[in-house]
Amino acid sequence: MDLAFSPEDRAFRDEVRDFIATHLPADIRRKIQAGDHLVKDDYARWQRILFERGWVASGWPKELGGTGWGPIQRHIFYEEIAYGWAPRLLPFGLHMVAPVIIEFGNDAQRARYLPKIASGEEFWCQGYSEPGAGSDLASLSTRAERQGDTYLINGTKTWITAAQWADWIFVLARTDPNAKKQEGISFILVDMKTPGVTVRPIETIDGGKEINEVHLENVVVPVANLVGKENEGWTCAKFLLEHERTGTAGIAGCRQQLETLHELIAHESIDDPRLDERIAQVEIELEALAFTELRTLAAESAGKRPGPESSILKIKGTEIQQALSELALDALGPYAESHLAPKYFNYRKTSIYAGSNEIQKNIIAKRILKL
Amino acid sequence: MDLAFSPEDRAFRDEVRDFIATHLPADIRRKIQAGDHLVKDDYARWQRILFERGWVASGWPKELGGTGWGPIQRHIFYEEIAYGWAPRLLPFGLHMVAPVIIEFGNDAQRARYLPKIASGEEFWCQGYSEPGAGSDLASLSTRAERQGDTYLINGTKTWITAAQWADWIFVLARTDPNAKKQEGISFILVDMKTPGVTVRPIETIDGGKEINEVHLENVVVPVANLVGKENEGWTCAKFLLEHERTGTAGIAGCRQQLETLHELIAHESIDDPRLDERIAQVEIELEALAFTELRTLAAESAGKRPGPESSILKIKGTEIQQALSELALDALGPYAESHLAPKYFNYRKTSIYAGSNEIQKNIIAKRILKL
Amino acid sequence: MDFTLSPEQLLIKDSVARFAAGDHAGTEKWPQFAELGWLAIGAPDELGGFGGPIETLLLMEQFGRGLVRSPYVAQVVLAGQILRAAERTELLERLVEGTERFAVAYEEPQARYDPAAVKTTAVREGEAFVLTGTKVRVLDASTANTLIVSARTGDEISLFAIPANAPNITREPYASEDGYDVANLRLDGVRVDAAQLIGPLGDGLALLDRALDHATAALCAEGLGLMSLMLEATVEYTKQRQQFGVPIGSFQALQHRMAEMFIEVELARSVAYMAAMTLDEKADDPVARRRGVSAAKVQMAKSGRFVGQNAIQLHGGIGMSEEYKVGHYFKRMTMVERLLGDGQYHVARYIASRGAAVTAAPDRDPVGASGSRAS
Amino acid sequence: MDFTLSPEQLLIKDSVARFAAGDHAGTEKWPQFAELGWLAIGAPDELGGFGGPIETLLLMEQFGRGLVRSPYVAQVVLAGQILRAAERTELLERLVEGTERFAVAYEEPQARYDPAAVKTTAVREGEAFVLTGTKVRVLDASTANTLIVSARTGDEISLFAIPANAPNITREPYASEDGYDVANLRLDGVRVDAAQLIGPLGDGLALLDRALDHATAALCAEGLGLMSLMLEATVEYTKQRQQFGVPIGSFQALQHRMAEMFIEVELARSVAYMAAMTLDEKADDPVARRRGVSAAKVQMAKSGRFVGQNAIQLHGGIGMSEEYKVGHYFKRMTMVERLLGDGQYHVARYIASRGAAVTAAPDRDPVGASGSRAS
Repeated sequence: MDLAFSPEDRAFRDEVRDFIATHLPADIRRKIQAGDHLVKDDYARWQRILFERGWVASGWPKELGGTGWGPIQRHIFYEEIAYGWAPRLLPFGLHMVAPVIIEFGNDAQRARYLPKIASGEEFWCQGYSEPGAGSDLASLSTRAERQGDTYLINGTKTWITAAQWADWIFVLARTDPNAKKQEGISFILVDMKTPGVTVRPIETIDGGKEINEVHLENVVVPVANLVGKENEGWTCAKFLLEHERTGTAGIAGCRQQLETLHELIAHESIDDPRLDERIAQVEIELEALAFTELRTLAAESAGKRPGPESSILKIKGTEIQQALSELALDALGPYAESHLAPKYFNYRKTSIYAGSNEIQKNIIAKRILKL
Repeated sequence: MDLAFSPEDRAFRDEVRDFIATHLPADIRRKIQAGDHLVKDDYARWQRILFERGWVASGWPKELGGTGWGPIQRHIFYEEIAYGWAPRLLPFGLHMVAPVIIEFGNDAQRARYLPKIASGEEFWCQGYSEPGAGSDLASLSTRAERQGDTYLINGTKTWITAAQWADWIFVLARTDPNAKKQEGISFILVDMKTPGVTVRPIETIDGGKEINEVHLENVVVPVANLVGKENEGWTCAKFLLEHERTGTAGIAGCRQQLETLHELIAHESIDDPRLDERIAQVEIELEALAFTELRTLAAESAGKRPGPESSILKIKGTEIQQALSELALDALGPYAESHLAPKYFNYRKTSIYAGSNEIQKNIIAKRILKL
Repeated sequence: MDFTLSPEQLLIKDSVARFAAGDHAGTEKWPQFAELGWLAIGAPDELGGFGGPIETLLLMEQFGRGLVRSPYVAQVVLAGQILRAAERTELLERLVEGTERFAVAYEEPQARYDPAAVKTTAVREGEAFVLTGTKVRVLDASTANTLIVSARTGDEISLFAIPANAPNITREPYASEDGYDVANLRLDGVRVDAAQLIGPLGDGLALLDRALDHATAALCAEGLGLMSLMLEATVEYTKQRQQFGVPIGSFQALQHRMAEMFIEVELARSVAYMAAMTLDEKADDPVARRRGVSAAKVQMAKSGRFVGQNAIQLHGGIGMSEEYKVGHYFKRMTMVERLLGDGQYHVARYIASRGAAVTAAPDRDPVGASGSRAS
Repeated sequence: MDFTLSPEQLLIKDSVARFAAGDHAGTEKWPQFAELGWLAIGAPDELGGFGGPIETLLLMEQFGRGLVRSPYVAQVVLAGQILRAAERTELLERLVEGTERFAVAYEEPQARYDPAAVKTTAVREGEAFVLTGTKVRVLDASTANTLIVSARTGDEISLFAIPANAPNITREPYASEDGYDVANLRLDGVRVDAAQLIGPLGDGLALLDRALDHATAALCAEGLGLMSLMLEATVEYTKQRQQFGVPIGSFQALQHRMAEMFIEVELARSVAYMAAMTLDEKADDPVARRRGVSAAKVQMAKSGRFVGQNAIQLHGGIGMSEEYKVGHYFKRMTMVERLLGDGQYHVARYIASRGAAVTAAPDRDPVGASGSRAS
């Protein structure tokens, strides 16, 4: 048993850290440190830099431009991204549609889409949630009618991050209205410039405007844009969700929040043992969770498929993010409204999206405890 | 709107307070203040004293010896009992079986049982829970076979407080095995001296021995001991549970706990703002609950039947009792084991018995929120 | 003991409820409030005043339910109670008529809600005082004609009424998260004469402390209204919202969460009444008043956070959307939770005010004075 | 990074698991432990010692799962680590052989867990010391042949090995809630010579602090075992226990509770390992050691309380019964939660030990040193 990182991993960490320190554009770092919203170009510039270094396509097969990282290296990379105040890589292309195209697509599709996803030349967004659906994805009602060698798509997708920047959207649509729930769904790629595609921003309570609704009205798409077999899109969706749910607990981000919190307290010279205790409790839970994530990574490296344990990371990770945003609010008291309240509001979403924490508890009960 | 007690109520309160101060035997008060276990004679002596004062049969009709108190006077009386370090009146006769006999029994039964229940000459215990049942009372399996003018009873009842002292037990038994669940149950009174009745104490994790299992093996009981109609005992049971669940939140008891806690902290000269805050939070919640109880009492006095709102009192009342026993443990830290741990263990039961807090939440969801 | 409302109280409750249920967005309804007599609640009879803390509660609870964005608390309760206790009838009259607007400027940078933490000075110069200092988060400052400012006169604190357009005052207005009108003020040697003193010299803190308790109780009532509506909206939503072929309100885990929300709302209701009763019946007992009101705000903050967060959670994505009402209630609740002192501030104030109040002390009333025994 | 056990570690784990699963009630199994070599864990090679904190964790976790009532922590870990660090090989050898039993007497009335709060004095008289004072809640005092007592030598604290039967020592043994052998000690002028010093004069606190961290980590492992078994028992029980015609484990509210219990057990598992790793890899860094171990105990206390209380709740009445196992696990968990310092004590110790440790400081290891970044 050995919990220290290997010398190779340490070397890799230092390499990533130095690269970020030397290559991240200063204006972008400043924006993130100040908590400002980023624009598309910020993400694009940074992805381009990482792309040229060969550091974007983690999890892809090496022959398709993948980084060839193991779980621990991937973990180190994303932690350093956060510690270095660098923008995250938008996952919708790189870590959502790309794995699906790699797993279920054909060579033509791999050749057409993957390079531009990697380089950031084309931005993507997800099109699975619907106003009616939510955590119950399979109950989607968007239709795709086969008409010769095209599909006619009608429907509405919602809670779509970065749709306003996207060149492409991947859509789950019902191609067989008579089949039952999970069956009769297909996974289709849609060019956002296609006539009939409109994007409407949904303002969130924190004043954010990154979430959108995408309307598809008589959108005509070539059958060539179908990924995998017709009516078997649910397989792609399940695969994609597994991928999304084995996401990180956002430990690095929480540590940044915690650091900011400690700085705030020092700066406002707040001296309150009750607050110190609450912060320490969250800090300790964060360390316990960080260690839990390392345990799952070690298991993955030992070949174990990421399993329902990732639900722990989702639940506790989001609970800790929310607890920290509350602590910041409480620490600053009267001075918090202006700049911290929006963050507190915004973080309420973390326990809702990517499989609400209630859904995650169902998963633990059913798949781990076998209840 | 007026939340102060009426002059009459205040006068009544002072009368009760003075009576307890002057009539409660000193040795009993000392035992309770010291947290010692009481023996049967302690309860009997005290009930006798209150009986002679005409203060035991609250909730009974006046003509049967009832006190004729309204909800607020009843509340005041039980609060003062607690404040005065007096023993509670054991409810199994006075407030469980008696109301059932009054509501469903015949005149002979009223004449036979009620006077001795009031005087405390005969002690009772409840016989509804069974090893198999729990919160799902109706799933009981104790059988009572009609044989001419007697019943032959076989079965086991459990979680029975004070059975070791009881002269009588009221038993829910299945008189029609073919009827479905709630039907075919009868409410039967059994003399504990009847051959075939054995009492086995169940030791609880706090070292207590007040809980028992009662075995009924070929117990022969005259049909005259049937209360209400045969196979309609479930009506009695529901009536009885309603009575039990509209119990008080135990505000007075919590205030005593809180007082003891403050004394402990002063005595050990513990100075910890984190602890002070936790105590204040519970204290405030206790006041909020006390006021909530007053609101329901006012509603009752205004003629409203006690309803599912009483579930709030059960849930929060027990949560506060448990929180206070935890606070005492935490306040005393290393010195707590010996005398406070048992209390902490013992109080875990409060969220389980009399309709577990989970059941109470079901009641709120279904009957108040109509979910 | 009796919780039933008098015919007059029912009348207010219903008329306010009707108003709050209607369209009251945007435009200022102040003249209408004056007409309806709502600005006269708590005012003395000679000004046509009526009612007190209970009537304020009834009104604010409905304002909460309707998410009415109004300066009512800052004007009628905070400023109103100061003017009433200081017997400045001529000013109070203009407030009741709705012809004059006031803003109470008491909080300072780093004061952390504490009205006693005053650095602003009022230096005597002959018959006049000269005020210098900074005030933050002053409610309604940009619409007020008159500012009521706390300042140090020697060791003590006094209050002064100053025309908002007086020289040497700079206002930096901004909108709070929930769209209320707030401003920071800078006073650089503002000259006032002794007649502008509100209440006797040095009585400022007592006046403020009392009026702030009235305003805090009113906020608790608003919080109650916000919470009860959030609960109802959540119950309704989960009944109609289908997931996996059934309404999500049929899932026991969510049912229990809503049961817990219901309990919190009922506790919040109790403390809102407790606070109002305390102001009514403990007007002459500042310790009991502080204890009762701070206890109420502590419970309100705790319950409000729980109810608000879970209302969003159970609504799911739509709860996060600016287009749907529950998010706005949640934001306002978050502000109400901290306005005039958050839970941490008031629990400390509550503990400090315990003083001699013994738990289960024999002769307390059920109202107010937490840690007391019913009597 | 690698969590897989070595063959040797698997061997211990399995043999201890077999023992813990068997009948080990009542009678003392010490000689058997010696035979199996369990008393040699953490001892130096020349004593046939092997393993360290990880092996201790593997053993104690199984002891927890089997509710093994044993003085292992007090003997092998607490006393053992003191003797090892003080290089008292001759004493340690007798401990490893199982021929001698030790009791570490460090806590005093009002010390509230703090080993530095020592009033007991050791006054020098020529070559000898004379000890006077009171020690409380000394584990295994009544079975010990040798007492290791902390006492003030001037400003510093030193440790002394004293035969349990030495004159002027009075023992008041009693059983703790969970049936462990505990005693209070009174020393009235107990004479010892300088040879009985354990470690250099004045090094007592450092020796104690380190050994207590080892013992605390071992308790965390026991807590992990207790918790994981309580969870399994609860899941099993709710699967077979029928209510309203279905197993109660099918109720979503209970399923979510058990999911939360599972999460707490996993966090507890993580901190138990974190503590062991810290002792392994931060042996030379007392600050990181204190931080890591105190963090672990804080989490253990919180998780243990949640899991224990809900194990009882979900078992219902039977959980309260002395005849059913889960109640005994709950009681032991409650003791483990506070033994050698409860959550309040350790969170304060954790905060105090933060010192320079910056959150996200660049070059920390994943193990120990909470608030550190993986490296």
